[in-house]
This record gives sequence, C-alpha cells and structure tokens, in this order.
Amino acid sequence: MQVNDNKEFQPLIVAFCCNWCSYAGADLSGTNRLNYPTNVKIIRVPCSCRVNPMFILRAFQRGADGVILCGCHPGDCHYTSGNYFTRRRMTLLFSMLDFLGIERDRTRVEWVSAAEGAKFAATMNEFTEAVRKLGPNRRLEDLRCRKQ
Amino acid sequence: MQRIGVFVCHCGTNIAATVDVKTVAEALGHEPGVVISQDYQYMCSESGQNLVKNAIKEHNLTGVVVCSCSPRMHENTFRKAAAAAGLNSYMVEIANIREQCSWIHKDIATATEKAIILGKAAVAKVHLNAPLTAGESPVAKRALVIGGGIAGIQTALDIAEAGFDVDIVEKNPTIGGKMAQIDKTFPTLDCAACILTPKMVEASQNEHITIHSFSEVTDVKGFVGNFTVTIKKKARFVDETKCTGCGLCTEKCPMKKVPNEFNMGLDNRSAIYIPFAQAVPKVATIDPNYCMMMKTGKCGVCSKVCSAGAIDYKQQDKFIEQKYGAIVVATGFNPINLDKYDEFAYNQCPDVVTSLELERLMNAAGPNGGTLLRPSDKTHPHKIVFVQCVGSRCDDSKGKPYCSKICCMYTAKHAMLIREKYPDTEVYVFYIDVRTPGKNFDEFYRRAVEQYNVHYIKGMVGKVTPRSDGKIDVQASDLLANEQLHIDADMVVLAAAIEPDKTARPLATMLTTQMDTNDFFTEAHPKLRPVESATAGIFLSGACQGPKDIPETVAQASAAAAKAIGLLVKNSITCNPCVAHSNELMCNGCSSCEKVCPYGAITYIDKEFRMPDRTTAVRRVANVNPAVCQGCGACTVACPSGAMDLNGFSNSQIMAEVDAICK
Amino acid sequence: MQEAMINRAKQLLADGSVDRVIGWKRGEFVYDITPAVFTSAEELDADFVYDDFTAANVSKYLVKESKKEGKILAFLKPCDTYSFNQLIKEHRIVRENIYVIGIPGGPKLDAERIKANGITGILGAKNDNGTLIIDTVYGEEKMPYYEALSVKCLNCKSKKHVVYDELIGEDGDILDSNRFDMVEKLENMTAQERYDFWREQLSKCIRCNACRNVCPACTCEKCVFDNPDSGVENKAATDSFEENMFHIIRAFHVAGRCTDCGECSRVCPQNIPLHLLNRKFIKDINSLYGDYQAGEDTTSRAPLNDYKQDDCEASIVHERGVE
Amino acid sequence: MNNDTLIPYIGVVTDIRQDTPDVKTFRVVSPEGGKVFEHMPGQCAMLSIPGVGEAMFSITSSPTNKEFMEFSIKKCGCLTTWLHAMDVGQQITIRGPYGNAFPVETDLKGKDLLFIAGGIGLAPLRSVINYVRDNRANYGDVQVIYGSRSMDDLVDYKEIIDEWMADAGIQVNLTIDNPQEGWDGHVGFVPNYVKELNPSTSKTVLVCGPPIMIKFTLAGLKELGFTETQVYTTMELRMKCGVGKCGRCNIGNKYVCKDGPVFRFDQLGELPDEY
Amino acid sequence: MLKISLDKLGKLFEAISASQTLYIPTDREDGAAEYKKYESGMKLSNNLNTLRSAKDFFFPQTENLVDFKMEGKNIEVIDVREESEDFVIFGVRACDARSFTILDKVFLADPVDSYYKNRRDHGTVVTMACTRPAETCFCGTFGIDAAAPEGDAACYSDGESLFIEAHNEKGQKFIDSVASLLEEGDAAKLDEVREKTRDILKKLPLANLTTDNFGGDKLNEYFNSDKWGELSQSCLGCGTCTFVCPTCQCYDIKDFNTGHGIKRFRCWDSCMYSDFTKMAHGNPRLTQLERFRQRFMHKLVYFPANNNGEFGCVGCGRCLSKCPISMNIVKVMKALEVK
Repeated sequence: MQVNDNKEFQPLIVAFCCNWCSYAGADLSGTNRLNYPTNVKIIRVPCSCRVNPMFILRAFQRGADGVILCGCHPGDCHYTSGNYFTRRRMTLLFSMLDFLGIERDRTRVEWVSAAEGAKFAATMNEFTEAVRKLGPNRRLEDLRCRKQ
Repeated sequence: MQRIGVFVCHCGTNIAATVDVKTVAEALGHEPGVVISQDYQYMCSESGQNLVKNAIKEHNLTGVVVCSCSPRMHENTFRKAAAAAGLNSYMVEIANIREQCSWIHKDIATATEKAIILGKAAVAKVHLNAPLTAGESPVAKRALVIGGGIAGIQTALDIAEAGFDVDIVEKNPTIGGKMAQIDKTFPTLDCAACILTPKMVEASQNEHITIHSFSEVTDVKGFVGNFTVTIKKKARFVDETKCTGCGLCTEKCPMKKVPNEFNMGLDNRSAIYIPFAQAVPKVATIDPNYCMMMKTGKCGVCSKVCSAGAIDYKQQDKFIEQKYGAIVVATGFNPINLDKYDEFAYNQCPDVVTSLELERLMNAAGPNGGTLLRPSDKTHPHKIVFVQCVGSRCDDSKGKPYCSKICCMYTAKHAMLIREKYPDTEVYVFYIDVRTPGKNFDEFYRRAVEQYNVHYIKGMVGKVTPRSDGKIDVQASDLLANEQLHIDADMVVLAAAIEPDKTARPLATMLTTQMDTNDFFTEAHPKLRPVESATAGIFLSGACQGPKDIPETVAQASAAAAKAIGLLVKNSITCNPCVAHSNELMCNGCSSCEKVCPYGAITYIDKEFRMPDRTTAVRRVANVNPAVCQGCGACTVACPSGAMDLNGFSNSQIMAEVDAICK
Repeated sequence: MQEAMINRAKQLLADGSVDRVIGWKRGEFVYDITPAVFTSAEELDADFVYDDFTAANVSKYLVKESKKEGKILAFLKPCDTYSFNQLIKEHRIVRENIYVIGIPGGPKLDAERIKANGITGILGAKNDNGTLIIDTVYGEEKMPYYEALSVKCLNCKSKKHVVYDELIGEDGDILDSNRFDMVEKLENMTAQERYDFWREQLSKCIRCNACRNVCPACTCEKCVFDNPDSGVENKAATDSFEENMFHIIRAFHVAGRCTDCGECSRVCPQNIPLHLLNRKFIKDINSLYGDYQAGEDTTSRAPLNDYKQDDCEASIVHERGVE
Repeated sequence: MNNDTLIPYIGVVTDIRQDTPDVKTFRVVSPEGGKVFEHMPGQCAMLSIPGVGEAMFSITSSPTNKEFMEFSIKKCGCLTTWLHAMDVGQQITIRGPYGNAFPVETDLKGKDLLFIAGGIGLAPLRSVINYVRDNRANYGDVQVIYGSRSMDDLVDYKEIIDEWMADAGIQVNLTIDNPQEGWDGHVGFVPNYVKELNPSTSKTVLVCGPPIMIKFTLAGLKELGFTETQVYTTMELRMKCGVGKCGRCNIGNKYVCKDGPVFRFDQLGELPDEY
Repeated sequence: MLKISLDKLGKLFEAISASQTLYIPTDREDGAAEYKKYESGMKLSNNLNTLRSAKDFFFPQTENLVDFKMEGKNIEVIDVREESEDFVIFGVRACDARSFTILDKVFLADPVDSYYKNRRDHGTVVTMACTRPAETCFCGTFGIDAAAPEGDAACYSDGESLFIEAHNEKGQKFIDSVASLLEEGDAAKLDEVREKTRDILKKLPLANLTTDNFGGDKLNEYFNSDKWGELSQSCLGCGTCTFVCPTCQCYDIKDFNTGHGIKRFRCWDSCMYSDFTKMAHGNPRLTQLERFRQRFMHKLVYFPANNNGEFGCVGCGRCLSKCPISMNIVKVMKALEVK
C-alpha cells in the first residue's frame, strides 16, 4: 500500500524499462491494477543495453534517490544479446559506485518479462522501500540541483 | 524551439477517475514550448484524433505529446494522425498516464502530480525529437538456400513455387543430404528414398531452381534484400553440362578402393564416382586424392570411355557472384565423431556401428544389398545391443549437453525393422529415458516393446569389449532391476549424438548471425520468430537451428520459405528509422560498436576528412547500415566518445527525460 | 642502455629504415624529461635521454605520429607495449609506420616522491644499494630508494614486452604483482570509509584533464566531457558530483581497455590515486569474467564488448564485500 | 555592490522581422520601455537565453534611434536557432555595450564615406549608415556598396529600398552573386563590383563581410590606390566576458571585445596572424 | 620589528582566527602543502610552497555569477553576490604575492570585476619570506626577492622567532589586531638569514635566467619563431600548467540548468584547450602549436606589452614540477632566447 504521509521521506525512483519486456510488464501491472508507489517514474528505452551509465549518474545528480534498470530476462532479449551487455556494464558500474562508497541499494537491475506484471509491481514496492530506508541521496547529488 | 501541443486523454474514467486531467493539461500548458494544451474524453477516438490534427494545423505544431494509455497501445494511432495532418509521425511522444499512473495509484493528488511529471518528461523529449524518415532499400528477387538436404530442398521448392528464383548451394556432389542415406522413416516405416528422390528430381527440374552442387559459399556481403554472395564451385573435373550420368566411367575406373562416403565407408567406390543411383545432379565427380591420372598422370581411362567428352582433368575451382534478397541456412547436422568413446570400442571393433551406419547396412542400396550382416564376417547377427544417448545429454566435454531428439525414435525403428525381418534376432536397447513426444511416436515405441518384444532396459552401458571369438561383451547395468548385465552381442549400435555441420560456424561469421555455444544457429526469438535469425533477411531451416526429425525439418523449411517469400515479394523494405547513426567527426574507429552489434549492421569505412587546419586525413569511421540496424542501442553505450547515437532515443532525449523527471 | 639506444636509433636513421625517432629529451634538471621526436643523429646525441627518471609512456603520441608520412622508431618500455597493442587493436595507430624497439622498463624514480620527503633543490640522484643519494643545493640527502619510486612502478605487472620489432636488453616476465592490494584494502572498508576516502581524494581534483590527456586509452577524437552536445560536458568540477562523474565515467570508458600503465596517477598534479579506479574495474573483470589483460594481444574481445550467457547478475555487487 | 558588467539586464523582444531565409532582425527594448542602454555605432552587446547560450552581436540600430535597439542575427548555432524560433514578447538577457565603435565623432567626421558590406556584414554597418544619415551634415559623400548571394539574402532590403535609396544624400549600389529572375541590378561579387565602381581614393572605407570578401575587397582597394589607414573593419571572435578579461578573444596584445571589434587595417597588420 | 616566538605560532593563529577566517598552508597526507581554513591544532607547513597557488582565494576555480529563473517568456535575474567576509591568508610566498599584483591588473582594470574586488578588499595577504628555495624557483628572473616578499604584511623567520612587518594600512590593521601577542624584537639576525637565502638563490640552477630578451616590442618576431613546433610537439593540451599557475586568469562563463533555474557560473579555462577559441564557423587557434604559443606569448610578450613591461609570470616553478611532460616556461624562454 502506498503511504502518503508527508512526514515520511518520499524517494524519487527512476526506472529505465526496455520496451519489449519490462515496459510491457509495467503496463501489465497497470492492467491488473497492481499498485506500486508514485515515487517510481518510468523511462522507456528500446533495450536495457541503451542505458548509458551517464543516464544513471545524471538521475542521481538531478535528485533521484534510486535508479532501477529493468530488461528482458537473459536469453529473452528482443535483440538477442542486449541485456547480456547490460548485465556486464551495470555489474561493473554498480561495483564502482559501491567502491566509491555510494549506497548499494540505490541501484538495481531486475529482469522483468512482459508477463511479470506482478513481479514488476513487487519489485518497485520493494525497491522503493529499500531506498526509502536509505534516506535522501546525498553522496551522489549535485548540490546545485537540490530543491529548495 | 519546438511548438508543442499537449493532449490529455480522460480515457473515459480510466484516467480521469484518478488523475485530474484538467490540472495536468493546465500544468503542461506552462511548459516551455507548449503552445496548446487540451484534455478530451477519448483522444484515440476519431474526434479525439481530429482534435490533434486540427491543432497541428491551426497552431503550426512541430511536436505533439499525448498523455494517454501506453504507447504500446496507441502510439501508432497518434503517429498516423500526426502524419495525416502533415506532421512527421516521429514528432509524437506518448506519456503513459494510464497503465503507469491512473491504474496503479489511488490518491488523486499524487497520481495527478506524477501524471504531470510524466507529461513534462514527454514534452522535454519532444523538444529534442527530430523528424525521421523511414528509408527504403530495394530487394533482390532471388533467394539463396545453403544446404541441399531435405530442409534446403523443401525451402527451395516452396520459394520457387511462389515464383522466385532460388539457388541451392550444396557442398557434396549431390543434393539429398542425410535423408538420402536413411533407409526407412519413423513412425510410418515408409521408404525414405521413395519420398525424397522425387523431391530431388522436382528441384532439379524446376525452372526457378538452380542447384550448385559440389559448391560452397565463400563470402557474403550486404544486408537484407541486398546480399552479394560469392559461391565457389569446386572443380569436379567433369563438365556438368556434358556428363549424361551414364556411369560407364565409374565402371571402368581402375581405382576401386576408395571408401564410399555415402555408405559410411562400409564399402568402396571408384575414384570417379556418382554417389548413388538417384543422385541429383547425376553427374560424375573425380576424387583427385585417388584418381591415378591426377596423381601420376598415367591412366585416363574415364576420359577414353566417356563418349560425351565430359572429363576435364584441368578443371579449376570457379567462383560466381550473385545477388540475393534472402538467404536460408539449411546446413543440417552430422553424427558426432565417436573416436573418444573408447568404452564403446567403436574404433576397435567393426561390429560396433553407429545408427547411420546401420541404416546403410540395412538399405537395399547399401553395401550388403539390404541384408543385415556383420561388417566383420558378413554373418547374421543374432544379438544386437543398441546404446542410446552416446554423446547426448552429456555433462563432460566429450559429448553434447543437449538431447539429440531423434535417436529414441530411430532406434525404435531399427529395433522394429530387425525384429520384423529377422525374428530370430534378439534386440536390446539401453536407454536413460525414452522420449516420444510426437504424433504417433509413443504408439510406435510401444509397438516395438509390446508387439516386437524389443528388450528395453533402463540403464547405462559401461563397457563394450570385443572378444576373440567374435562376440562382443556388453557390460551394462539395469537400473530398474538394479543388477549388472553381461550380454554376448553380435553387434552393437551406437545412437551417436548429432551436431551442426562443421561448415556452419564459419558461415555464421560470414552471415553475421548468432550461434549458441553448440554451434546451432540462434533464432531471432525462441518462441515468436523461430525460423528467422536475428540478422534481417537470414532464415533458418532444419537441423542447423537445433535437432529435428524429418517432419519438423520440413515444417520449418516451409516456414522459412514463407518468411523468405514474404521478404521477396516486396519491391523494397521500409527501414525502421529509429536506428543508430555515427557522428563521423567524433568516431574513433575503435570497433567497439561493431563488436556489440548483434546484427552486423556496423561496418568501417576509410573516409577522407577535411581537418580543421585545412589538411585532409583519412580516418576509419563506423558506418551504420540503416536497413540492418534494429535500433537496440547497444552500440551507443559501447562508444566512449558518444559518436554513436540512436534516433528516437538519443542521449540528449533520454537525459532530458531524466532531467524532467528529477526536476 | 641510453648509449645503445642512441646508437641503434642513429643506425636506423642512417640506413633509412626510419625517418623519425620518438623518445625523450633531457630537461633543465635531472628529472624533467620531455617526450620528443628526433630526426637526426645530432639531435639524438645532444638531447636523447633514457634513465631512471624517464617514465613517460610515448605510445599515445603514435596516434598522431604514425599517421604522418614516413616511419617512426618508438622505444617502448614493457608497460608501454601493452598500451601500444591496445591502440593497435582499436585501430588508432598505423602499425606499418612504426618500428618498435623494446627496452627495459623501470622501476622509475619520481621527483615528486623525493620532494614529498622534504628534499628540495634536487640536482642529481643515484641509487646506492637501496638508498637514494640525492645531490641538492643544500648538500647531499638520503632516502630509501624504494620510497622514491614512481607509484606506477611499485606494483609493476609485467616486465615482458608484448610487442616489438627488436629488443635492446633482455625481455622479462609477467610478474605476479600485488597491484590489487590497495583496491582490496578499500573494498574491505565500510561504505562510509570508502566514501570519505574518495571524497577527500577526488575533492582535490582541479579538472586539469592531465589524466585524460595522457591516458593512452583516452584517444577519442572528441571527449564527451569536451563536447557541449553530449549533455555531460563540464570544464570545472563545479560540484562534488561533477568530480565523481568525470572520474567514474572516464574509468568506465576505459574499463576493459585500460592496460594499467599508471600514467594517470603519475601525471596527476594533485596526486590523486586515479589508477585505483581503473584497477578496481580490472580486478572486477578478472574475478567476474575471467582474467583479462588489456593490450596483451590485439585480437581478443574486450570484456565489456563480450558476454557469457551465465555471467553473474549485477546483484553480486550487493552480495559481496563490506556494505 | 555596484552592478557588475557580467550581470545582464532584461530585454524584451518586441518585433521580429524575417530579413532573409536565415537572418532575422530582433527589436529589443527594456521591460519598462525604451532602450536598455546607449551605445555608439559598431559596438556590440551580449545577448543570451539563460541555459541556452550567450553570444556577442553587433547592434544594428543606430544610436540615434532612441526607442529601441535592433540586432540582425544569422541562424548558425544553438543560441541563434533558439532566437529564430522564439515569438514576440520573449524576454532575453542583454549586457553591454562592448568594444570600441567606428570613430564617427572623430576620424570619420567630415570625411567622404564608403561602406562595403557582404551578406550579414551589413549588420554592424547599418548602425553607422543610419547614424550618418541622421547626422548628415557632419559627413561628406556617402556611398554604400552592398552585395549578397541572392536577392533574398540582402539583409534589410526593405529599408535599403524604401529609405536609403530614396535618400538623396547617399548613393547605394547593390549587387548579387548570380543572376536571378526579378533582379535587374548588378550581378557579380562585391570586390569586383568595388573595382568596377572605382570609388574615389579620398573616401574613408568601412568594410564588413565574410573573411574571404574582406580579403579580396582590401586587395582591390589597394589596387585602386587606397591605403590601409583609410579602411576600417569590424571583427568577430569567440567572446565570453566582453571586457577583455576572460582571454578568449586575445590577438597579440589586443582583446577584440575591448580593443575592437573595430580595427583600422594598419592596426590589424601589426597583430599576429591569428584571427 | 615585532616578533613572536615560533613555538607560539599556534597562539597567533588562534588569535587571528578568533576574529576572522584564517587560511594557512598545511601539509597533506601525501606531503604536499595546501591552504586550509585554520582549525585548532593545525600546523603550518614546512614546505616551500603550496601545490595550488593562492590565486584561488581571489579567483576561485568556479564561482556563481548570477542566477536566472525562467517562467514562460519571462526571465528573472537574481544577483547572487554577497559581501565577502574578512579573511587572512597567512604564509604566502613572494612569488604568489606578486601574482596578486598581476591579477589586479586584469580584474581591477576598468570595468572592475566586482567578484574579484569583493574578495580582494576583504582579504589580507600576510607573506612569508623564503629560506629554502627549490631548484624550480626563478622568481628572481622577474625581479622578485624571495627573501623580502610583498603583501599587506610580511613575515620573516630567523629560526627562532617570526618577525612581522606591515607594508600598508591593511597590514598594519592586521598587526594591530594581534599586537598583544607580539613583542618588539631584534631583527639583526634577520639580515643574516636573508643574505644566506639570497646566496642560495644565486646558486639555483635557474638563477641566470633573464627576461632581457623578452617584452612587448618584438611581438611578431617571437610569434613567428620556428621553435614553437618543436616546443609544443609533446604538449598534451591539458590544463595543468594553467591551473597551477598563480597568474593564469582565463575563464569561461557557462550556464547550468539545475532543473529549477539557471545558474550562470564562471570557471577557470585554459588557452591550452582545443575549444577555448572554437566558434561555430572555425577556430583561429587550430592546433596545439597555436594554443601553446598563446600561453607563453601572453605571459612573455603580450602581457608586458600592455603592462609597462611587467611579465605575466612570477617564477614560482609550479608548472616546472607539475607539467605531465615537463615542458614549461623556462624551456620556452631558453629555446627562444637562443635566437
């Protein structure tokens, strides 16, 4: 359930979803009326491999508190191999962010198929909660962008 | 700066019940560049679309944002509407405020707030949209089928049937492939040759089909609709056009000790040969490794006896280049090499044979004229042991991890045929599982067990030892009875795993198609696009894609043909305009993008540039073929300089969306 | 060594095998050596230097130099040959125009490390059995030789030349280096400690771009950070975020391509241990995707341009090490 | 604290005129009405849309116009594209005036003047021409030679026809590069036209246009007997601060934004060849 | 002259920092010195000079100039300037002290840069005479006496005490504010120390470097020298020299969209960068040769031409030790000199 208590910290979650699986999965969770928090804002990309690490850093710079990347399950990529590249890229990027002391739970990769509306909603609920626990992103924000 | 129109859909109450659409339209109306912002009951309805069209004309809009249901629903609807109003259809963006907002949220205030943000992101993106035009590329009206087995033949026939020219490239002197070697087919036990050879003849006589036998593909250039293929016609030292296939040369050839490939080396052929009686083309071929004339310069018998004057000892390999619109891969399979299987004594004992060898031993055109005799002493075997899964479902490096699929059924067939013809022969089949999913398959298997009393034993054969008395000691375990068995067999038949033909791997590289770790071609989608490769214009037919029996092969062959025809009927193909493109001024030529492209859409060209200091320099730069690129964007991230970008999902567009969402 | 190099270079110039020589030119002091192109025996005799302070990797210059007319002789240390190979692999240099002579490498001395010991007025330095004896304006000073070594030489990964047309001196071996020790030490800190460590280090950054401009992997025609159209252009570390951003993205862009030559840390005027970022990627790649040494060959697929179907999931990051 | 020159004023765009396919002229006033600041002919101002960019443009209106300033801007980059897309009523930021001016009150006073312009190069000269027209008594003969690629590319064509050509006090010679339907005037490149017209060497010349045109015009003028001290031009270089501090427009010991943009050719000759 | 015992320096710093912000050079973990805001217990560095120059105090690497808010067609200009607080920079070396004079000539020239002036007005520069110059020092070349630095007030150490003298009103005010800690001392020993320092300065490797050949009069001659190609060939085009240089003052002005407004900021820029002079339709300094030449021409020729022969270099030696490829102004001067 979504809580709209103003006192509670409302994290901003940016979700990159691949067009073929995860975006469809998100649509399905909508069709099935499966709730997840309004904190999650989805950006559609053709394939998870389109997501440049710069986009993720950009989101953090601009005030996102968590970034999640969703794509087809390994082996199911519409473009056959895109998500395999995504997996390596993101593993290394997240590892680097971790190395720099950025909280690990602010980033995640999840494979969500077009049939997994329930998984999509559950993932978003879970991820939002995890980020909420961490509190506002302070280690990778740009002070100039902080909302007054 | 764009002039943007925003259209917020109520979707009846689907959106309007949870999202305050008026507030959304009002808020988005204040975004920079937005000149009109409206809401409407059903934006996708005709009157809704007219609203959009009229606004485009009236306000001279350069961009449109529709806040509605998922773009997967109506993106196309609004793109068409925009195009009808004279706006480039790629200047339309959808903000998904139904599936990803109104339907999942309950609180109007927060849902409205989110809908506004999603709308702002779409507006931010549209600001950076550029009109895109789908390119077109012509289609060469000719197909190439690589492989002349039943898969290739069926595909070629179907394509020819539709009226398109099609070439078959077969590496062997004749088409026919594995099916030509098979005696009977399961589960009907009809004669393989009887159903195959008419198809071979049909192929050879079809005016649309050209058969390049004894030929190989050596180079493939180009892309969907426009492949240029180089085919090597290997020298067969016989002029195909002159040879009548009378066979006199093969009779007179003094060199008769050449292992006969067609009969799996179980008998011999001459140095000049026609693989089998129904070969297509029925043309002789000289094997230069054995021909006396070729080796010593002394002989020339065939040349003397050939009344057609077809023999040409000086013939050279010939290369032909041809343009094709579509390519079908039908390179088939082979049983794996069993040299490593010492435990089955395959290399030590001639009476341990593979199933394909057994086919030849039982075939009327085979080495024994159809009588099943032991290769060693030409006696009737009375006890035959079949070993299943030799190299299939195997964890170690000797074998294959997959199930070869056809072995269970052909072994049942063999067992049944032997029991039918030689009822005094005892037949044992050692299996891990018996897999019989298929029409009439399980019935067939049960007949072998119940009607023909074949001894099916669940268990593994541990060791096969040829004995000095000519018998073969088969040590095995019966897992159900939980006991060790020793069988004194006369023959052992190994159901060797099948693997893709060795020529497939280099071919895949030429075609820039994907293969799995077992060298089977990877289909574009395992469920929805099973006969297409991920590379546009390349289709897959038969066992090159995975183990298959004959009916499956033929079904896939026809499916591949249908897909190829679907491509060939088009005069040109419309390309998806949302493709990658490289900024040549920034490209380093490092090849990173090429490495991650699943479609081989990126090539490198050396291009001359005017440098800022007015000199010229030749630089290696990436070039994306828009007809081949599918727009995944893998290259855009692999490119460190950011030279590679994706139309419709550009770096700046996605970052603008991020910015808008995080604002 | 220097003598042998000059002689061989003169020979090759004289017999027309090469037209130019890229090497190093002596400076005002013992340590301020500048990479330079020589075209004549006279120039070589006058200025060519190769000694304990000659640390610069000249392979990147070949991107430009090899595209000029004529052939150039390049003297490459073992570590430089890895960069060279990587550049070949990425089609950045024209191999035919280069004649490579492999020369023995370090360890090299770093004047900054000597100065960090409070020694100033340096006029000369020599190694005496593990003690560096430094001649200064203020008299003779001593310090442990080891402490004066360039950071990039402390964890040398290889003394083997992976490419050369000829060698002067003997080829060495790939070493079993402890280069990941510091990375590991950081990995074992808490996230807060790591954050503090890097904040202190990266906040020193003055965005001079020396690390990028010296890096043999950073040969982009136009760097994203210089390109106003890239959306991430930044010229100054205006905010701590941009300090992070620049170094993360730079390290990511060279991940799987960085040969660990150590030039970034060598040239950093603020002594930021930038090589640790690259090494972190190298260490991760080795442990997650199998050992890979960029520049070892010219044909293998870079780890980020490759995949295996059973690669680990990104969640591995969440599961290992110290939170 | 005093106002700093780096902090801009607000200007409101009150009129946008499409002069040629890629040149628009923008009229700018202060939000309270009237000009944002005073200037002299040849001076420049920094216009900006915050977040998009800031660039230096010469002020094309004459200082004698007391109501507004005008800028003729060619679409060529990010900011100019934005400016071309905007509607009337848009606010922009403006700071200046920057640079020197044509010496209309000193060296040019009392002189016969010859203006030579090519394409958008008319923009800075238009300010001087109108200034001279409004102070006609202070100057001798006035001749304008102006050329462009085509009829459509002649900036301010309407003003040229309606006002300048109707003004008995000045002589206007127009030319276009290639023949065109509906054009019965001169056809040919500006430098050649100048030679053809063979103006008197007593004139002081103000020239502005693309670098290649300036180069050939100067050569032509020299052939006709003009000396470099008689010819003025105005330069364009990348500028940021506008006050000679940021270092960008430095040529030799001059800063174009502060010591220029107007230079006499003999002064330019002393500078290193880096512009 | 007033003095304070060296072991009481801490007390002096405490006293200064009680009334205003104090910056002193202090040693970093890596052995380099940098200016830090004084906090209790902080030790004055023994290093000759700081890694970064002291120009940051008056001309920081980045600073916000003005903010904008955009709303529809309207723009709001927000002046973000604030009066600087008073501060003291302690321990500035003679070279850096001179760099302020050079920066003043740029930023305080009409029109005055209010951002710079604001900090300049509020900052007191307390210099420290050098006693152990390094091999890279060549301040003498530009007429700077390392043993007698400029600044609002100057300090000299004789090994036991620190002597302080004011050079102007601001310096005097500073001394007055800490007068209670100071005592009158005998500066006799100072001359000895100073002479010793000057002796060392004379023996430095670069002691004989002169500017006799340089200046504004031979502008084109230097500009067209054929040495530039060779000198610039290994230049990486990075900004290290520029950014560690106490006198380099080129800057860029850029806008940053924060999502809720535009921040216009300026940041250091470098004439060594390829895009420094790049315009939509070309670049007057196309190759690194031109950019390299610009930097040195500016310091050795253009600047003196506009400033009565004063050079744009103070001989601090930072670029000598920091250039990644060890190319620097000394090598340039020597190469051009030969001609």
